[in-house]
Amino acid sequence: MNKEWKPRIVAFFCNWCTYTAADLAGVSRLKYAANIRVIRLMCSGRVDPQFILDALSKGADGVLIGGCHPGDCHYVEGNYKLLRRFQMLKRMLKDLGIEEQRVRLEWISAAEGEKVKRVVNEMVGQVQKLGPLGIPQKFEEWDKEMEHFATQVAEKDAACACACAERDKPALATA
Amino acid sequence: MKYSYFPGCSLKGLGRAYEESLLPVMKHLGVELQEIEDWNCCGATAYMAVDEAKACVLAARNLALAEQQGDRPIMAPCAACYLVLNKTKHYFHDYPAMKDTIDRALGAVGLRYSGNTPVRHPLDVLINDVGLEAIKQKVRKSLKGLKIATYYGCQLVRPYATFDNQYNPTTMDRLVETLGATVVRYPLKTKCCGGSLTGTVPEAGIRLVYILLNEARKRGADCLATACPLCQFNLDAYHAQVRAEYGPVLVPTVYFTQLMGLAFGLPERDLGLNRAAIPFKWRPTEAPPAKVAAAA
Amino acid sequence: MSASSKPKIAFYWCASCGGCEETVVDLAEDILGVVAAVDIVLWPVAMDFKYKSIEAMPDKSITATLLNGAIRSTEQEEMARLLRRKSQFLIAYGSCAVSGGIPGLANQFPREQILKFNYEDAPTLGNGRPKTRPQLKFAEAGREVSLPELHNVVRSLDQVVEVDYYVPGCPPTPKLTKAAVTALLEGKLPPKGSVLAPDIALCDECFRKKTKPTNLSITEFKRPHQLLADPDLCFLAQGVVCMGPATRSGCGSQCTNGNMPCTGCFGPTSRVRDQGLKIMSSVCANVAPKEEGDIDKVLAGIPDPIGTFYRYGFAKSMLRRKVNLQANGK
Amino acid sequence: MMKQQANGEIRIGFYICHCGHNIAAMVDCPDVAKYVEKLPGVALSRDYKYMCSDPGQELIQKDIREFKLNRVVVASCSPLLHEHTFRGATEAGGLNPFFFHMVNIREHDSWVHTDRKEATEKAKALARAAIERVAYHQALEVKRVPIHPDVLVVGGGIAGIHAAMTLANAGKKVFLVEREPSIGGHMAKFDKTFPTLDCAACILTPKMSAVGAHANITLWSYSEVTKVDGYVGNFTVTVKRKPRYVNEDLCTGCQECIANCVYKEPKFADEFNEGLGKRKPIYISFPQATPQVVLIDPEVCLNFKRGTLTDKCKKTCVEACGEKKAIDFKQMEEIKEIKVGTIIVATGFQTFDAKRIPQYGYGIYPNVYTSLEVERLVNASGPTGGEVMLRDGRHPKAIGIIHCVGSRDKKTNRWCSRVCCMYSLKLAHLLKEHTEAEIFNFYIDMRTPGKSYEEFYDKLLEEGVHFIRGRVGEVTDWAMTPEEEGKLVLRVEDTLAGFVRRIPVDMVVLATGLEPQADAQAVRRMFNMSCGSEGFFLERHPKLAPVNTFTDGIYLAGACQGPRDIPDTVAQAGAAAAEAMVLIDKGYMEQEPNTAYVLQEECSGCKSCIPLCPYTAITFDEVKEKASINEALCKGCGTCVASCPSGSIAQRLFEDDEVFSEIKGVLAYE
Repeated sequence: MNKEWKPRIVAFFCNWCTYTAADLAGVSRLKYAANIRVIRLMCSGRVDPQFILDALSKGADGVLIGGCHPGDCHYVEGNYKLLRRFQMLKRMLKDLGIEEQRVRLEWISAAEGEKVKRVVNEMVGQVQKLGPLGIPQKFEEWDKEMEHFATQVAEKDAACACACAERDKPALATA
Repeated sequence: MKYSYFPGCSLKGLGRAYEESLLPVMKHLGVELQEIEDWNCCGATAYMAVDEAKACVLAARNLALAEQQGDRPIMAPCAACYLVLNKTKHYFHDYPAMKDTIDRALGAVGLRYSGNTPVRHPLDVLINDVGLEAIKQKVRKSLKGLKIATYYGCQLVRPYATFDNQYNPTTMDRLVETLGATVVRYPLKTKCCGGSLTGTVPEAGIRLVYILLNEARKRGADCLATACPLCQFNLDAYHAQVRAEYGPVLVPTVYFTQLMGLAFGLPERDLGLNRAAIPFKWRPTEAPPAKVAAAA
Repeated sequence: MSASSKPKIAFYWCASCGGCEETVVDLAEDILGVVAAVDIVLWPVAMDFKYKSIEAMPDKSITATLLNGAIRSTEQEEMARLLRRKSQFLIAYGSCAVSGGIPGLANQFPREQILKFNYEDAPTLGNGRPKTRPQLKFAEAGREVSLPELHNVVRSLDQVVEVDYYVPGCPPTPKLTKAAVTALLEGKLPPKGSVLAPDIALCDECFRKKTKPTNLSITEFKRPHQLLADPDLCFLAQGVVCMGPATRSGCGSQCTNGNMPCTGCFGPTSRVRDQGLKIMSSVCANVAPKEEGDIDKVLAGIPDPIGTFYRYGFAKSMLRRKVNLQANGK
Repeated sequence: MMKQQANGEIRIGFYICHCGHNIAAMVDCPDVAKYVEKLPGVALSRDYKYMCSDPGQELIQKDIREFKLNRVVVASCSPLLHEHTFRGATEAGGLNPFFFHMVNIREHDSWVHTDRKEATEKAKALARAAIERVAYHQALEVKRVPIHPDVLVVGGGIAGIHAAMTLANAGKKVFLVEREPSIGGHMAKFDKTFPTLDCAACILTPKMSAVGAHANITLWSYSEVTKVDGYVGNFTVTVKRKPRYVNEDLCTGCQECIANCVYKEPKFADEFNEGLGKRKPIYISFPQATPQVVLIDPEVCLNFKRGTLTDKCKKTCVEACGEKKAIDFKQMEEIKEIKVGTIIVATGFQTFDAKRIPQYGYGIYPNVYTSLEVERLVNASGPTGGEVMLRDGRHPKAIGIIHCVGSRDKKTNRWCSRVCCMYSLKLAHLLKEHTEAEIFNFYIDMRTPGKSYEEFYDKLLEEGVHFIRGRVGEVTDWAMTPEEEGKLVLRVEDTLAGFVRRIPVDMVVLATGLEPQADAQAVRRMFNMSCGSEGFFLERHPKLAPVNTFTDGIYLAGACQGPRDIPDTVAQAGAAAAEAMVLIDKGYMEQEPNTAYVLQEECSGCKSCIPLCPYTAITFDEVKEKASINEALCKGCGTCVASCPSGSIAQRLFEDDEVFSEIKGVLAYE
């Protein structure tokens, strides 16, 4: 891990409460860590668990989800639907060896610009402590065990001058 | 109900009457007090002013000992102890630097303070844990006819109003009313008793004492009830000086626990009433009104 | 075997249970048609062939290889690469080759732990006899024999070499297999990379579909052994996790017909990137409670989410493996 | 992927806005533009001072034509602010407006970060995400929702009254729902109004009766909204009409019944007079009450026993009513359901409960009053007929007015209630006028912004009212000198003189602040609005959308949105009415085309999505055996999309591909 490393946090904010709260934080000129990248969705109910793990597998060190407080969802109950998924996802992440603090769900109302600041800073702090998650790098490391044959084959191919080198390269990414 | 009991220096010295009345009353109510072993100075008064950190460490040691000796809330009857212990608890949470100091100091003697154990005042315990109903049940000799000015002093509700209103505390009022007494409206409930000024700058201190006593008298109080040893001392010990300065105002000052003892019909000699300079002569009628009603 | 003009077909198995081989046999008399139509140049489970003779074949000289099983050892990897080179079409055959399958669940554990358990700690190991592990190399009288080494990571075929087509299922049905082979022989193949099964979820062909309520709200989960399942009622309506809604059809819904819930062996549709997460998202959103504590109580009815939602797809899931495992077996 | 290819060659135009210094000061805009230029699909990349300005928008249009752009990305402020602006520009340039995507690098970046390098990196990452995303954008049609022409106004204070009148005069049908027996709200209780000192009744009551009489206004007083369903243009509202035990249509307001009640004398605390006066069990809140209909308080009426009918009373009121037969002891609560297209929430405020500050002695000393009580006390139609007589019967010689009671105070309410300084001046003037007493104002700061407000302050100074700058510590009857005996003593640090003073007075007036109604949270939920941290309803934008809420078709008027005086309230009420009319007269509202849709071929009909939709927009097509979404009902939350186990539901503007590409984008930048 290089000293320059800074956590990257991908955030999914609901349009009505948390995204607006983040706007409010801006209008109020509150200052918080720059490591967060907000993606706007209409409702936290739109947060597909695939989004969260996709972000992690593409190099995010943490994921923050922001929705309206229970009972306040602009779409009545979207946040409850998310909460139910999230409770199970937390267990799965544990089984998958990912620290709890890396994925966080917060209810932040349109008025809580302060909370956006607090939560983001807290989370960046926690993830900074945990260090990089670096899943893409892990994929590469894991696949090193195939280099041996990969190179052998490459040599063979070079020998038989057949244009198969390209296709025989191990497929790294998960589809 | 079990509590770690932190008496502090006053209750073993000048304020002995407080302890003498507190213990039997609590026992009578089934409240178990386990005196903290090897407790030390709470860190109050001058020390706080001289070196806050050291004062907090002193207090923290008591807190740590209490935790070590059993997972019970702490009862601190002396207003000063109550405040310093609470203050230390707050500082421990609010100021990381202070927490480090405390951790290091305690660590050196193999102690640890979690920062969780609550610090409670007897009034808090009586109102919120024991409950006025239970207390009412224990009243044998109603204090009917006794007019009381309840005096809380400065430290019970300031700066941390944990169990009562900061500007107009009422726990003691409700308590003595439960005993049958009447509370006179006393706007000086939380004014200064003179504190250590009575000793250092008498002309200021004595005046404050006079104001408190005189206002109580004007409002027809038979006595002042207090929950702090220093208040009790100031209001009880300086009548001579007050007389010299402003003329006599002979209002006795008692601990609320002594009033409870009387109402519960506990033996007087156990209530330390004899220790006051200005004796509290009023006594409840023998026959409890309840019995009369029953007879009729 | 005389060199003939017939298309050459190879069957090979890697980390698999052999069930896929069974399906080929299950083609029953149809297999004769196949045998008649092709030259089988490799089928270790049925006939004797030599590695050398495959290696000797010119590249791309095998029309198609149906490879089943996950890639989990050096030997399997080597064979996969060899067959890739020798075949025009490499077909991932069966859940293990397609998405790692059951062996893929090993990606939850470090290799060391697996070996230790299997060769030392497993209660079924012979009593008394020394619990030894196979050595990778053994030399005697100047001759050295070596054994394939177990990889740290279990992989689907396409995580090792490029794959042309996928035939999912644990095992694939004879019907799908025949369809695939026929399409192959008749050259009527869909675009490269396709999964040769319908791109619509199982419910579409499940007879219980009509019994699924439109107001599903799950208050308790049960595992198949915890109830006498209603033979007609949708499993989710009975609180049993059924992967059907997140799993390709094409199996003829054999499990639900047999009064067992779908466990997802046909994998996700083309529109889903992670089958396990999608079914989880759906099933969990449909639980009744709203308070964290109550939600957890209900979800506790699914004690092993990874094994439940990722039974066949863990190796191909977004994270592929328990991420805090090292690359070095620890 | 497929979709993207289907979109043909992608030619993106990228624009990064300096927003003067707002963005440029913290983000290196040219550098970002340079970075984006090299990204796949980007045909051109510019930085510009003010993208939202006309030249900025024309630039986009020109480029679309010249450079054959088919996608536009603008990195500037929040989409909640200017997305529609740039969509407009994109459309004007000849593209479908939804080929546009916006990047928020102001509220979410330049304004909240302090390290220029990091902020610039972040801007690049966010821009990259948009570039990746926009390639997947589809041409979309905006959905039009018809607007029901009727309007609901909730709350009959001056705000609700003015909004209702404005709309009614414009020919709109209005339902005005008021919780109390009469409309008028707080203003009806006031004596005079600052700074002009014209009497509140004189200017309000004509408006009130006009409301009562207006053909376009259905006035439901003594009623409460209990349920709100639907959405902009098409709300279904349930209103509970509490029983008055008097038939509104039959009662003429002659008040014979009151005169003839078995209670000869008024006996019960009178709400309208803040409990200073008394009323009978059958009463009318105040002389000019609208509607002019009496009501019976079943809690105290002899014919009831604590609310339940007993028929024990002689019912002299019924006799008095005679032929009119207006009194109906059996009257039941009534539930009404109405359809409206827009709603104006004007539920007002409540005054701070002075008991919460015990050191000011309200409730302890009888001669401590709240400002609202004094309004009644000096009011000619008040309980004392305008004679300022203390609770103990005396007339005050000295009066202390304490400002900021429950305002500008960390322990109670932090905000300034805006009206207290001015109404304290007003009360000081009136009290002086009525009593010639010495008047002391205790203030933190005098806040008199507003037309001829400062002048009013000067006037008071000339009138010889005392102003002491300092927050009063306590009000006590503890006398230190004979002069103080029997008086209320205010202890205060005079921060101008620099010492603590004790000022003895006969009467203390607490200028209590304004705070949200006790049930503001419940109301907020019912109308699906947001509240600010202090609990007042939250406007959509503090400057650009001050009367809009985050829910389309619901508007705010008056002090329910924050403390304000009568002129501001009336102005705001007019604005809210205008906003409602914009929709009504347009006849329809354009809605984000972000609805979800089922991929018909792919859906397996597993029904998992159906119970997830709070709007029952998803139904099961028994014939096709597939789910189908009624896009008229869909609000576009996307919950079903995230939950479809076979990925067979998609959401416009938030397609899976679009979100995944954003994720890829924000993480791509090193």
